[in-house]
Amino acid sequence: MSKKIGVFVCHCGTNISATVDVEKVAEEAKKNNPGVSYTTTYKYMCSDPGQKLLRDKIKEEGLDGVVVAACSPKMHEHTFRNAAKKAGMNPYHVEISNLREQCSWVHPDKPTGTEKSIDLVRMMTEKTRKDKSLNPIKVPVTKRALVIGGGIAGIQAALDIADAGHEVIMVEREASIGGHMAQLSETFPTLDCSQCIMTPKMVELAQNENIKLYTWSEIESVDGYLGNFDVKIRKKARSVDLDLCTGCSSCWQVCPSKKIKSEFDMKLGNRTAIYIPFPQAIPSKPVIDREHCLLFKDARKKNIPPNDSKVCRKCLDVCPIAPVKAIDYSQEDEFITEKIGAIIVATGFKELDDTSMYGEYGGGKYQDVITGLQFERLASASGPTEGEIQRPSDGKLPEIIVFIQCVGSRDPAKGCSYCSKTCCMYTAKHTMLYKHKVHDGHAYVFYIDIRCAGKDYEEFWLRAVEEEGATYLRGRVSRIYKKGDKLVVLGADTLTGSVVEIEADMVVLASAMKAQDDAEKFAQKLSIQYNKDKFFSEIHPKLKPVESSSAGIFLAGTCQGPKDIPETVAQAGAAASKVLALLSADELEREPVVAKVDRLPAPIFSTCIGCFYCKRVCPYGAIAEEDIKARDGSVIKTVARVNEGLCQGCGLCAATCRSKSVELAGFNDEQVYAEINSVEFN
Amino acid sequence: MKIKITTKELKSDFAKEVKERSGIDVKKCYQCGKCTAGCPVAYEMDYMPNQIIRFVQLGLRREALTSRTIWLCASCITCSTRCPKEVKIAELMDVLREMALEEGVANPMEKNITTFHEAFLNSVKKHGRISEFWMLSEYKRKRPKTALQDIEIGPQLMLKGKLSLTPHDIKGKKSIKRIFEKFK
Amino acid sequence: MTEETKKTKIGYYPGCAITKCSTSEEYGTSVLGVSRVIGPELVEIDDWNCCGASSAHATNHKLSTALSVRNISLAEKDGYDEVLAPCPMCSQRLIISQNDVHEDKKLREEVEDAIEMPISSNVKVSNYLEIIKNYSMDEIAEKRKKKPEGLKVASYYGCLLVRPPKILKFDDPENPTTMDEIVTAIGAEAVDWEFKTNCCGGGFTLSRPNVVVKLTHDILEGAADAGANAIAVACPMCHANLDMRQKNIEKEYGRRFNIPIVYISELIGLALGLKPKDLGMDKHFIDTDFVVDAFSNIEE
Amino acid sequence: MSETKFEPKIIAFLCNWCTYAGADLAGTGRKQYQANVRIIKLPCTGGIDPLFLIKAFERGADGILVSGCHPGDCHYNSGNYHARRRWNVFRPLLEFCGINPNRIQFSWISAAEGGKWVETINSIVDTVRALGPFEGYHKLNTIGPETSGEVAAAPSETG
Repeated sequence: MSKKIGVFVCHCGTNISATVDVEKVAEEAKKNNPGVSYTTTYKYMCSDPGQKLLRDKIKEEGLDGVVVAACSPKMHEHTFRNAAKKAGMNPYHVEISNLREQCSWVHPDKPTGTEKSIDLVRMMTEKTRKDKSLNPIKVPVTKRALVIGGGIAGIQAALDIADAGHEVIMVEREASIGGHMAQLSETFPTLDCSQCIMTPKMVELAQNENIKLYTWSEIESVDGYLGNFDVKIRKKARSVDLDLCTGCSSCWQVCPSKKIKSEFDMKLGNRTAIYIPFPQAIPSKPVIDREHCLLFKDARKKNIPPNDSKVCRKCLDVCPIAPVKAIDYSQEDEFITEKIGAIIVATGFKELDDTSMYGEYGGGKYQDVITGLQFERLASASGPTEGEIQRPSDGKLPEIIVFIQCVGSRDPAKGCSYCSKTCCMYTAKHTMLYKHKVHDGHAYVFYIDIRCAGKDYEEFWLRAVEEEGATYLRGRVSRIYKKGDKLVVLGADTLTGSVVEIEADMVVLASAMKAQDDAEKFAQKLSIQYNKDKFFSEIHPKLKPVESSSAGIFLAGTCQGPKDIPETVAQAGAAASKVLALLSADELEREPVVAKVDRLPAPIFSTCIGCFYCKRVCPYGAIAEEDIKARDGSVIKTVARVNEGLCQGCGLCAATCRSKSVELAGFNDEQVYAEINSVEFN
Repeated sequence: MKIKITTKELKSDFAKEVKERSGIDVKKCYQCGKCTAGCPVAYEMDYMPNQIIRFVQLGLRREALTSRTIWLCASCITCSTRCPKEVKIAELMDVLREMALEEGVANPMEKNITTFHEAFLNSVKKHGRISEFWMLSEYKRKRPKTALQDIEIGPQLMLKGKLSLTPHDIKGKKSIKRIFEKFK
Repeated sequence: MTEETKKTKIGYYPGCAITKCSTSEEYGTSVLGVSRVIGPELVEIDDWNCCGASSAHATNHKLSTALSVRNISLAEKDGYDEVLAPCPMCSQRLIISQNDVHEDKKLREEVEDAIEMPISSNVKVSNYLEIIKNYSMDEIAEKRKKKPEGLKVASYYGCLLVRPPKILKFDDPENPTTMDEIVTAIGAEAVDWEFKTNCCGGGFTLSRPNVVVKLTHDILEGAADAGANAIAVACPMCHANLDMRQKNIEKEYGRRFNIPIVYISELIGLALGLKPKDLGMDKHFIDTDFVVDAFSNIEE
Repeated sequence: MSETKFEPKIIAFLCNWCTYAGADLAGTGRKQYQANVRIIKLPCTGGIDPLFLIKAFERGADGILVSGCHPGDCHYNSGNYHARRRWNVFRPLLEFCGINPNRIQFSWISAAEGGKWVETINSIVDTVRALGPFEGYHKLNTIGPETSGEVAAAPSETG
C-alpha cells in the first residue's frame, strides 16, 4: 500500500517566500506524484496554528507521511515530529526539506531557488515514502553529574545540582578551585571585593556532602552517552596525600625555592616549589611543582627515582604528620573511572597574556606594559603589592597611566576578530581602582567603542569619566616605545582628528579573553563542537544556549564565549537546571536512529555472514557476536547483533557490511536511494 | 572648513570606484584611528588618514581628492602594516593621488610634491634612469621658491663627485618610451 | 658553504641612487667591494632602468608596475634566479610589482604588452641584508680581519625594508634583527633602540624638507639617547636624510649629534680590512673618521 | 534550457554534525553560492556506502561532494577517517572505470565554516561545469561500453 503523504510548505514570514515561489513548490509536489494527497502553504508552520494545521490535516486527510518544507531540520524537526505524534502518527514518518538555509537565504534568484526547492521537496517526499515507524529507545539514567572546571561557572553549577540532592563530581586541573574570579580585585559594577563573594562559595562547595572534588586532576576520556557516560579522570601526582595533609603550611614555609613566578599572581609575585596557589585555596593543601622542585630536578638529572634523591627533603622533614608523612615524592598519576549521567563543561578562558604578537606595543619586552589580569593582581589586597599600584620595573607609583582597550580583541589582523565583551567594563573599573589608590594620578583610556550594555553598566563607566576623572580618547594606539623611564604612547583621538602622544609611567592592555590553549583537543575528547576561535558551540545561539552538540553535555561560562560574572553565573544556573531535568527521570528516551542486523526466518536466520567487519569499525563497541543455536543447543551460525544502548547511530557498520545485513534506522539504503533517485537530472 | 554631507554624497559610487581600481575595500575600516595614531606625517596633514578613509566611505570625493593629506603621505606603510582590519591605507593614498591628478584637482598647496614627481618621472622617461642633476634643475626651475633651499648641499655633492652632469642613457630608451606612452 | 657561495651568481640591480657619480655611490661601491671578498658574485643586469620609485607609484600604479617589472624580466632573460637590489626603494617596488602582476591577471597582460617581454614570477628579489644573511655570515666570520673597538651601532632599517610585511616577508616589521646580527657578526656592539623602523620622510627631502628634518631628528635623538655612536643603514634615502641633513637638524633643534651614518656594507668592508677610501668612507657629509679609526685593531 | 548553458547537478553527501551545520551557517549568514547542489544528509560520512556514489552517477549526477568533519572533530570519533580510507580505495577504482576523479570531491567543513562551504560548492560546480555533462553512464546503458565517451576513455573528456 502506497503512503498518503502531505506536503506543508512554510513561508517563514517572508524568509522563504521572498525568494522561493512557495505556491509553485506546493503545486509541483503534487504533480505526477500520486502518493502526495495533500499540499498546502502556510505563513509560519512552526507557530501554534501552523502545528495545529499539521495535526488537523493528518487526521482529516488520513496522512501517514509528512514533509515539512521549511527551515533547517536542526531548528524544527523535533517540533514537527512532536506535532505529528500528537495527531497519532509515528513521528519518524515526518521529514524536513530545508528550503530556508539551503535555498531562499543563499539563492537570491527566485526561479532558481524555486526550482531547487521543488527538487528538495521531491527528495524528501520520496524518502518519506520509505520511512518506517520507529520507537524511541529507553535508557536508564545514572543520577550523577560531572562538572569540569572549578571557576565561578563550575562552582555555581555544582552547587545548584548538589543542593537539589544529586551527586556531583567536580574536576579542576589546578591545585585549587576558584578560577579567574579568585584573581580579581574588585568586580564591576558594584566594586565589591571578588574574594569576599567568591571564597564563601568555594568553602560551601568544599563542605557540600553531595560534591566530590578532584583538584589537580584532568579528564582523560569520556565514553558512553547521555545518561550513561563513563568518565576517566587522571589525578595528577600531587606528591601530597590529601587525606593526611592538614594544610599546616610548615612545608611551603621551609621550601628553599622561593623565586618561582606565581601563576596566580600573573607572574608579578613569587611562590615556592611546594605551594598552595593562594591563601584561600580550596583544598588548602599544597602541591609540589615537579618542574621547579630541587629534588625532582636532581632526580631527573641523575635519572633516578625521586625518592632516591637526597638534594633537598626539607618539606618532608618538616611535615608534622606521623607516623606516615603527608608528603610522598613517589606518588604517580592515578586513574579513576566514574559513571556519570550528565556533564557540564565550565573550563573557562585564558587571558591573552602572550603579547608577543603586538610588536608595536613592545611585544612583551616592556616590564611596565602589563595585562588586565596583572593589573587585577596589583590592585588586589591579597596581591604581590598588597593592593598598591606599583609599576613592576621599579615599584614606583605611576602618575600617568594609560589603558588600551581591544588588545587582542576586534583585531582580525592578529587573528582575533571578536569582541571580548568585558574589557570596556573592567577598564572603567581599573581607572576607578587606580584613582582610588593614586589620588592625584592621571588615567587615560584609548578606546574604539564603549560597549557597556548591562544593567547599571552605562552608569558605571560614566562614573569613571564624570566622577573619577578618567580621560577617554577615541582611537587605537599604534605604538608604545620607551624613552628614559617613561613609555611613550602614540595614539589618536578621532573625535578631534588628532594624534595623541602621552608619556606614561605604566600601560595596561585590556587583553582579550581567549579560549583555553587546549580547547580544541578537549572538545574532541568530548565530541563537542567549537567555533573558529575555539570557543565551544551551543546548538542554537538563541534557543539552546547551554546545550552542546552532544546530548547530555552542557556548557557554562566563558568556555562558550567571553562573558562577565553575572552572565556566567546565570548560564551556570541554566546549565544546572538542564542537568537537573535530565536527572529527574529514571529513564531517558533516545532517538531510535540506531543500526540493526537483519533477522530472517529459518533456515537463513540472518544474511549476516559473520565476518564482523562491523565490529572492527564500530567506535562504541556496540556490536556483539550472537550464536544462533539449534534446538539441541548446537551453534548453527554466529551473527552480529547491535546493542541499542551503546549504538550512537553513525552508520559505519552499515556502510562496511559486505552482505548488506546491517541497516541504520532512519537512513537505510532504501531511503538514501529514494533520495538519489528522486533528483531531477538534466 | 565645514563639510555638509547630503544624500548626494552618501549615494555616490566613490567607494565602489576606488574598490574597482585598487581592490581596496574601505567598508572594512571601522575607524579605530590606529593609522592616524602611527602616521609620522599626520601632524602636517589637513585631514587625518582615518578621515580620508571616512571621506571615501561616505562618498566625499572632493574632500578626499583635494586634500593635502594624500600628497603628504610618505608611503611608509606603517598604517597598512598595523591596521587591525588589514585595510591598505597607504595603497589607498596612491589611488587617490592618481585620481586627483587625472581629474586635475590635486591640491595646489602641495605643488612642490607633485612637481617633484613630475620632474623625477620626466628624467626616467628621457633617460631610462634618473639623472639627479637634471632632475633637480627641472624641479628648481619649476618651483623657483625652492631655488635657495639646500643651496649649500649641491656644491658639496659636486665636490664629493656625487652629482654628475652627464645623464646616463640606457640602451632600451625606446622600451621605456613605450611604457610611458601606454600608461600615460 | 664556501664552495657554494663562490658559485652563486646573483643578478645585480643597483638602481639609480647608488651607481657611480650618484648621491649614494658609496653604498654601491662598498656592496660590490664586499661581494668581491665574501661573495656572492654580483653581475649587473644588462640595461636595467629606474624602478620609478615613489614618484611612479604615488601617481601612476601601472607605470610604476611596468617600470619595475621590466627589470625582473630582464634578469629572467639573463638567467638569474635571484636579484639583489641594495636600495630598499628598488627592492620594495620590484617585489610589490611582481606581487601585483601575479595577483591581477589583467594587469599582467597589460604590463607584458607594454614591456614586450613575458613576466616570470620565479625570480627572487632580495635586499642587501637578506643576501648577507643567506650567503655570507660564515664568510664574514672566516675572513674578518679587524675588530672594531668602542663602536656602538644603532641599526636603522627604515620603512622600505620591512613594510608591507605580508608581501616583502622579511624580518619582523616592528623589531627587525637582521642588521643587528650582522653588526654583531663584525664585532661591533648592536644597540637596542626604539626607532629601527620609523620613517625618515623618504622622498620628501626636496619637496618637504621640514617633514624630513623633524622625522630624522627624532631618529637621531633616539639613537644618541640609546648610546649609539654610529648609525648603520641599508638605504640611500635614509642615509641622505640622516647624513646630509644632520647639520640642518642640529641647527634647527640646537642639539649636536655628529653621528656618522654608515652603510652596513661599509662596516662589513672595514671589518674585512678593505681600504676606507675604496668603500667611499670619504664621501659622507658627517665625518666617518671615528668609525674608520674604530677598526684599527688587527684581529689575530 | 540546458541547451543555452550547461548547469551541472551535484549531489552532496554530508554528515549531520559538521558540514550540514556548516551549510546551514552559510544560510544563516546569507552567503550566496551556486544552486547546483542537492544535499543528502547522513549522520556521518563514515556511513556513506560507495554504492551511493555510483548510484548518483548512474542516475545522471555530474559531480559528487562528500564532506564531513575535520580530522579529530568527528562526532563519532573516527567515522570521517573511515570515510577517507574508503575514498582512497574508491578513487583509483573510479579512474580505472574511466570516470574523471575530479567529478568527486572530498572535503572537511566544520559547523563553523559557512564560508568554506560556499567556496567548496562554487569550486566544485565550476570544476564540473568545465568538465561538461557526465554522460558516460547513460551511454553505457544505451549503447554499450565500446562507444561511451568518458567511461570508455577518460582522455576524450575534453572533447
